[in-house]
Amino acid sequence: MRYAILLMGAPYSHQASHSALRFARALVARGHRLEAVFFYHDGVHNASRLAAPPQDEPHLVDAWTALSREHEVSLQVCIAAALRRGLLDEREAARHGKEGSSVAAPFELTGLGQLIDLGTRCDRLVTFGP
Amino acid sequence: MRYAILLMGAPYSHQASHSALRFARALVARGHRLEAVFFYHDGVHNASRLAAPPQDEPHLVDAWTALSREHEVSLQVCIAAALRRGLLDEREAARHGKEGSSVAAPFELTGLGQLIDLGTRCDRLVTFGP
Amino acid sequence: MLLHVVNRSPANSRVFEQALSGMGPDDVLLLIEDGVQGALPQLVRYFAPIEGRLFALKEDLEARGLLGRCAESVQVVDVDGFVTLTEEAERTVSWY
Amino acid sequence: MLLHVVNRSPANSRVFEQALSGMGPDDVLLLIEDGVQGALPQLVRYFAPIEGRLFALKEDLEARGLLGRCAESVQVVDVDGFVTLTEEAERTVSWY
Amino acid sequence: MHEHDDTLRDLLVILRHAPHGSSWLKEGLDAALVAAAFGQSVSLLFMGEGVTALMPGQGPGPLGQKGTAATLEMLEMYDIETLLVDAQALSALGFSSDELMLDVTPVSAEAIPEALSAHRLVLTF
Amino acid sequence: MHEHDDTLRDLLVILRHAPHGSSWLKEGLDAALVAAAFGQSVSLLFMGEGVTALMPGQGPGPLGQKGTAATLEMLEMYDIETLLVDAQALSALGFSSDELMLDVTPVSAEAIPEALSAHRLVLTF
Repeated sequence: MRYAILLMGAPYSHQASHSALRFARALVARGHRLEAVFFYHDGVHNASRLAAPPQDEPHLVDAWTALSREHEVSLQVCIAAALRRGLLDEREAARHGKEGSSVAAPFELTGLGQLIDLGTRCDRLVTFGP
Repeated sequence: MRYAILLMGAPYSHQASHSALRFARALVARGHRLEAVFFYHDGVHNASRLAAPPQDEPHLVDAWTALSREHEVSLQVCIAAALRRGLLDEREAARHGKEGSSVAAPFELTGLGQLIDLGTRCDRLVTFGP
Repeated sequence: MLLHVVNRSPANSRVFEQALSGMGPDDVLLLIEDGVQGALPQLVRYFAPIEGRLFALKEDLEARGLLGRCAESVQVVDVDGFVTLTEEAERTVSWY
Repeated sequence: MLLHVVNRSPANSRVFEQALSGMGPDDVLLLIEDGVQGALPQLVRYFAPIEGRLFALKEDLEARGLLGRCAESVQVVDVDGFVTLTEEAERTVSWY
Repeated sequence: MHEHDDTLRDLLVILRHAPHGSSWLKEGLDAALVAAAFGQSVSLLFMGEGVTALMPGQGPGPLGQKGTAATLEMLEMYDIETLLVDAQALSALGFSSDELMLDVTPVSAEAIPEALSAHRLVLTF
Repeated sequence: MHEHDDTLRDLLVILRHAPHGSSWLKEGLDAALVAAAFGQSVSLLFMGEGVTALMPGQGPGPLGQKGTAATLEMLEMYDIETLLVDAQALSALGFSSDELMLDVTPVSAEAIPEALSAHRLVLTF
């Protein structure tokens, strides 16, 4: 089946990100296709390339990146939720006159329409909240 | 009296930041001294210089900066809570091999010891949680 | 006397129970943010054990269209009154 | 059949009430994260209306030292079982 | 494959949070508006504290922010007309449906599962 | 000025969250450890779901992260020996204090306000 995940919990504050990653790994291992993870509400912080967790804790950004690379999972970040929370790619940083950016590939800033589209295209959408 | 505020809610997700700012303004207007605001848990996101809220919404980073300047309020961000959440100043960015930084003056990364010190030195500590 | 602050509604959360169990006989409780719902006549019964010692923040009631709907037993204070409560209380404990 | 997922403990939160009120007669409920506390014999009574349709996630029970302590009426599934439940259910609704 | 049962509506957005206290209500409404703008049939279900979103006479937040009342008034423009309200939550707060700022349909506890089953996608906020 | 009543202990940290589900427990414990390292007299009070922090036999989290059980075992090294547990929360979960991983003092509902009054600073997590 084709799955999508909606993640709304902040990493390092709630278990939501851990649960979503564990679920994602399990579903691809069972032969399903994970089309995308959509990050909304505080879930957008999962996309921060600046996160520097202690060495003995899981590095969530790296874990998402590996998942995306290994299984061609698109990582879509709600742009409206992201901008107000300080998650910018280079284009948005330039547009808002900020130096530097906090979101890097494979995460991509996108609109809420993508979430609706995923909900329509995929067989299953599973939400992980904080 | 000498006050300190402990803020643990994320901006743009919970009212905690708004409540804390309103309370801060009211207490200095009544002649009290606000020594510091300490940002912990998701409250550290209040220090993000990259936040780009829509024009018709309050800009919380600017509001904290103005409060700090007008009333000499120290803005202290728990470094351990900040690093894992992607809030870095230039020194920490260099130390962790990240390009760019997300925390700028007047916010300063500091240890939890500062919170304990504020709790001891100030007459009142008021917490705003999410 | 301690000031306790609750920012969640008793309709959704059990945090108010923790606040109540932490309150001594002279302590007072202030409802702020979504917590101001607790000042509604239908919900104020959860705070029966501290009748006369329950406050709600005026600005947060107003923003939610609830200012005229509080139970009579609730004392409405504005943010200056909030500051006064923190002055009077030896310390403030927040339940969120 | 819908799958409902709850990640908060009935000891602190009233979210489980919302989940229960959203459940049809064939729907099932999976407890994950802090929600697995609801599988304890003292708390499982909150889920009496859906007896036989209550699941709890094994890995989250284990991490909390609760695996051997579940009520007998609760069906323990691992994360593969979680995926299976989402396959079987027409859709999944999360309550957090 | 996804079942395309024509008797199903597209999206149910469940709103369980009060205005001003958090961004949940606003972010849930945004999702509903976007889906409607894409031509989907969208229903809203207000549950728990979410019913307070419908109180008349709401004002701006502590720093002057708008809140969500203005967004609710735009729902009709987006053809979002199915507004369900958990009758039990409403009476728990002491409100009646005719004093709310919009025309809503109170639903009994038994009808809530039906609402969930009648939509292809359910999002909770 | 701050009253420096010598009968007061310095800090009470109230822990109200379960392990693994969020960072609240860890961040509360970190505050307690830092205060103790600064020479302050620190007490902990486990309330609500926070009492599950004391369950024996906890394991790592979903991605292998440590959890908080190891931190709790270090409390004694930091001279944090006053561990209070809300007796009512404990019995609501069906646990007895003697099956917990540390020696704790169950406190009745009436004694909790006393604990709050007996400390110069109270932090809730």
